[in-house]
Parts: sequence; structure tokens; C-alpha cells
Amino acid sequence: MSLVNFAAREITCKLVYYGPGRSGKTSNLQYIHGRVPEARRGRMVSLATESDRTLFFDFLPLELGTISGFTTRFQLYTVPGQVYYNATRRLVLQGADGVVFVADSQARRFDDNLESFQNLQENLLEQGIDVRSLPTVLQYNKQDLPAELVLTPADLEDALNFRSVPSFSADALHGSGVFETLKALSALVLKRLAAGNSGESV
Amino acid sequence: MSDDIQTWSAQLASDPGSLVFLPLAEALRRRGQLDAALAVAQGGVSRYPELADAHDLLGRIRSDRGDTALAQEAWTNALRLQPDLVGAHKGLGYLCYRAGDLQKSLRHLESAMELVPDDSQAQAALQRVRGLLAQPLRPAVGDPFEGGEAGTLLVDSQGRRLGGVMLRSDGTDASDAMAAELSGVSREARRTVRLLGLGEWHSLYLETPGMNLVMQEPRSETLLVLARGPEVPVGRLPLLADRATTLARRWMDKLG
Amino acid sequence: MTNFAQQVLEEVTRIPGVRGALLVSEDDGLIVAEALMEGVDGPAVAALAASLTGRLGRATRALGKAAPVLLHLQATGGAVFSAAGGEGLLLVAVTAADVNAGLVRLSLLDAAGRLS
Amino acid sequence: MRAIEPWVEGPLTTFLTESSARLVLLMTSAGQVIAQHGFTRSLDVMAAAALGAGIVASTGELAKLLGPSPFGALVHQGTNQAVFLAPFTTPRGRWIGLVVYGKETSLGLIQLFFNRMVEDLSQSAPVEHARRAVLAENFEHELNASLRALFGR
Repeated sequence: MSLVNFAAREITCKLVYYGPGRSGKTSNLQYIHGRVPEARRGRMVSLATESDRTLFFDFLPLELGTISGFTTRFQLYTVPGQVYYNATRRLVLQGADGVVFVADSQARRFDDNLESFQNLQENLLEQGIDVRSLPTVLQYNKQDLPAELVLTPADLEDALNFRSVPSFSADALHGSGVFETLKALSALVLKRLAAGNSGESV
Repeated sequence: MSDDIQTWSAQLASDPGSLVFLPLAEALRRRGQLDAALAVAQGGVSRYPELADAHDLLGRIRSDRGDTALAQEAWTNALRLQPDLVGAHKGLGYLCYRAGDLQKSLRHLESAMELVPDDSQAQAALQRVRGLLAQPLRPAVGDPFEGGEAGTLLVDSQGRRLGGVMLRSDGTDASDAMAAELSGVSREARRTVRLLGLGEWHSLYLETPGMNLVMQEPRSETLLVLARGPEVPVGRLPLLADRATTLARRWMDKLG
Repeated sequence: MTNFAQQVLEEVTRIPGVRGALLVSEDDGLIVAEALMEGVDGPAVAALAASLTGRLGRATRALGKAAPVLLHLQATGGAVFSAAGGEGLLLVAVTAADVNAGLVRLSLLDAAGRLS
Repeated sequence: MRAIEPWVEGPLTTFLTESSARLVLLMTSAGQVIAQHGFTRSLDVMAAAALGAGIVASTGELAKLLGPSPFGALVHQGTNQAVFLAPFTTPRGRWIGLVVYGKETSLGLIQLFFNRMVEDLSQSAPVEHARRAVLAENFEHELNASLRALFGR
């Protein structure tokens, strides 16, 4: 849940990148970290194993600037994708204001996507959060791979986007679609905040 | 002697104008009968107000009784009447020495020596006073916070030495180092008793090998530290500390 | 050790007016063993006594002396005693104001000697 | 010292003066910063909060695996400074305190005054009031401008 400080006119929102293992969640954060001016971002914290898998989470704080007089900050988290890390996924998901689901477009990872998406809904439900009310954006990553290896955005849309949330094709390694995704989720989260539907505040 | 006293008493009774009051009062003084001596001497002085020896006698009796100011007055009168009266010079030399006025004491004793060069008593006193004057200037006796006596230290809330000296066993000065480390002790002591519901603290006693310390708070956030060797009994330290705390309060009041 | 410490602490609490005795780790101010009467805030006693002892230890070191063997903080409503127990431990007692301070002192020094 | 909610300031100030802690961070169990003292950059605070919340969450899960009673505070003692990390309950939900302290104080004092701060916080927490809309109606234009400025497109 985002934190709003009326006295200091500050808003802090928590955005979580979710998805199956190796779908490119950390790549999203790394790209953002590399492109955002230093004054606007904090240190990127990565809790990774030796083989570069995310062990617990990646974390990147961003300063968005001033919106309606509020200094607005985002905290970007990734969850570990591997199935056996569900306990940590649940922990990172706690208090999320919005979720980017990063799907792996490769055809052979189709089931992993479905399983992870299901897992997201279960974990949210367990925290009493209705999936339909939580700002969510889909990202179909690795669309740059040879066409014979990947599913088209339309195929993925049919399989995952039954709620018609915003979705984006991406190549997170090279940055295409990364900012579009983040921008869309930011807008959803802040619109919801503007409507007074969320936020813990003083 | 008692025979003399009886004889002189009888003489004085039969002839109140007799000068026999001089040996009589002196004899009574030497026997410790100071009240009787005083009565006889006062009678003589009122009958012979211009007699320097009578005033000198009165000075000796009053000095013995501890009436310092009155003794001084009597000897001053004696010298006014007879400036070369040795006894009065010696008496005033002694009184001034006791009061710490060494220069004035020196003048009287030197006068006495000029008059009676072989007075061994006056000579010894003169040597003592000259010796004291030759030493570097010492602080006033009885004021431990002006730097004289070691083993008492007064520290303010910011770890600065307000007064007193604390020496290590090798003689080096530990005052500033200790003051710095002791800053905040009174605050911490207050916090401890407050959080434990023990009321107000009034003393902190510390035992280390070869040295015991007591701390008190003469004023809010001011710490008084008293350090004594193990030869001073444990039970006496609080009494010493109480006294030092009273002195410290007075001393700080004087500073304003 | 623990049983023995417990026994030693309970001996200290047998002195009339002693409301609690604790074995405290000097560096972190935590309780190692305790024998407390009801209403005595053990963790607070441990933390505060250790902190005060540590601060005064720095002061005595500035004087070229070893750390205090015994500390006695006397207040209107009670007193706190702390004795060096060896191996980084302190033996601490909380007492009523009118306790026999001489007895508590000897008892703590004796207990500290047996524990170290 | 900075606090998101003003009623937190009193208890936190008392804790700071009494305990002599170097850094303090209060956060929600999700890692959102409530108050902080001693950090120089607000963005570092966020990272510390995320990591602290992560540690508390994972040790909490570990405690669940290991046995019936949950862990209390977590302390990591370094050579020059130590970290004290403890979850606690407030009328506003589960919070976490992260305290960094040095040799000028002790774990016992930190624990003692931390517990007192938790009590103070419980007492001074105001009754939660209704949520209200945060941003002005015309915020979308500013949002887009900010996003453009941040992401450069």
C-alpha cells in the first residue's frame, strides 16, 4: 500500500515485477537503473545467487518528481521466479501498489507463464487482495528472439490477458518496451491513488 | 605559685590601686584560670589606661581565650602607648600569621627581633614566616577548587573541569581527561534512578584497586568527585563528600 | 555454572532490603542470570547498571586506575550496586534505600570472587 | 529526523536521545519508510528499509518452519557497529524498527528504550481516519510530464 505524507507532501509506491524464472524481471530493473539520471535513483540492490538468479529480490528506488505538489517515489521490486521460492515471493508482494507481470515469450516457457500467473493470483488472494482491483500491466518479453521460438503478443494476450489490462511487447535486455511498461503501471497506480482508493496516509 | 597568687590577691584587695594586678593576672593566665585572669587584667586596664604593659597582658589573656579580634585590639593599644613593646609585636606577629597576613606578621616579628635579638621564640617564628613567603604563591587555605589540594574535582555537564585537581599515582594531571570522561555521569545516574523508580540520586561511590571515589551533584549537571586512598575508611568518604559538596556550592555561588 | 550463579544470586537476595540480584554481561547490558522480587524491571536494571559501570570505568582508566571493583549508586528511594564479576560479567543488586550497604558490599564482593 | 506521520516524532526523539543510537528506521512490514534518523539520502533509506523488511520477513518464515514460538529481535554485531532489527505491533499494523548503534551504547539500552518507544507509539497513535483522494484532478498532465522527464521519452 502506498504511503502518503500530506505534511511533507510525499508519496511512495511499491511496484513489483512478477513472472516465471529467467523471464527478464531483473533485466527490466537493470535497464531502468542504467538510464535514469543518478540523482533520480538510489542504489540498485540485488540479492542474487552465484548463477545470477534472483534469490530474494532486486530493489531499485526511483524519484519520479513532483506530481500535484507531491514528491513521488517508486520502489521497484522483483520477485524470484523459481517455483520453490514462493515464500519469498509472498513476502515481496506484501503491500504492493501495482504489479508488472513479465511473461517469457518463448513458446517452450508457455506453461511456466501460466503457472506463475496463477501463483500471483493465489498469493494476492492469500493477502486478501482482489486481483481485479490491483493495478496490473503485462509485459511480453524476449519478442526480439527469432519468430519460430516465440509466441506472438496476440497468442500471449489470449492466454494471459483475460482482464484486458495494458500490455506491452518488450526486449528488456535492450530496453525496448521497458519504460512503456513502467509508465503505464505508474499511471494506473497514481490514478488509483488520485481516486482515493488506496494509500495509507496522514 | 599558689602562695604568690594568695599574697598578690591579698595585696590587691587591701590596695586596689596597686600594680600587683600585673603579676597576679599573669599567674592566673599561666594556671589556665582565664576568666579570673581576664577580670583582674580588665580591672587594671581601667585603673591604668595609659599603661602599655596592662594592655599587653590583656592581649595575651584574650589570645589564650581565642578572642582574636579583641586580642589584636589590646596589642594595638599597647603599641600605640609604647611602640617598642616586644610582647605586643610578638603577639601581633602571631595573630597576623594565623590570619594568613604574612607580610604584616613579618614586620611585627622583625620589630621584635630588633628589640630583643636573642629572643629564640621570635626568631623561630620569623624563620617560619620568611620560609612561607619565599615559597611560590599558594592558594587560600581551605578552598580545594582553586587548584591546591589534589583529589577533588568539579566537572560541568560538558566535560570541562570547573575546579580542583585529580592526579594519577605517577603525579601527572588527570583532571581534564577525567572531566571529559565524567561528563554525563550525573545525567546517567539521574536516568538510572528515574527509570528504576528510585527517587533522586545523591551519591555515587566507586571502588577501584588503590583508590576509592565518591561523586555527588552540588548543582544540577555539575559533578563533584572526591578520590581518596584505601586508608580512608569507606564510611568516612560520604562525610568528606558531603563537606566538599557544601564547599563546592559556596564556591560556585561566590563565582556567580 | 548457571545453577551455581543462581545459587550465589539467591544468597545475595537473602540480605534484608535487597530486591533483586542479577548477573549481567558488561558489554551489552543483558541479563545472564537473575533472582528478582516481583516488580523489579530486570532488563532495565541490567542495561542501566552496565551502562553506568562502563562509563565510570572509562573515567577511572583516565585516572590510571583499573575498572571499578564496586559501584554503589545511592538514591532517596533505593540503591543500585554493581561489582565486577570477572570475564566481562557484573554482579548487580537493587536494594531499598535503608539497606545495610556495608553488608551488601561485602556480600557482592564475596559473590563476585566466587563467580570469577 | 524525518517522520511520515507527526505523532511518531515524539516517541522516536525520546528513543534517540535515551539510547544514543546512530541510525534509526521505522518501516511497515512491506518495507515502506515511516520515519528515519541519520541517513543522508532518502533513496538509501528505501534500500535499507527494503532489506530490513526482507530480513524480518524471511526470519519470520524461518521461525515458522522451526518451531512454535516466533523470533523476537534480531541483532547482528559487527566490529564497530551493530544492527538491531525488530518487528512490533502498533495500532497502525505491523511495523519494523531497524537500529544501528555503536560502542557508545549497548544492546541492553537499545532494547530497553526500543520497548519503551513501542509502548509510546501504541499510546500516541491516532485513530485511523478515512482515506481521502490524494492527488488533484488534473494530475494526469503532470504525471505524463514527470514520466517524460524521468524516462526521457
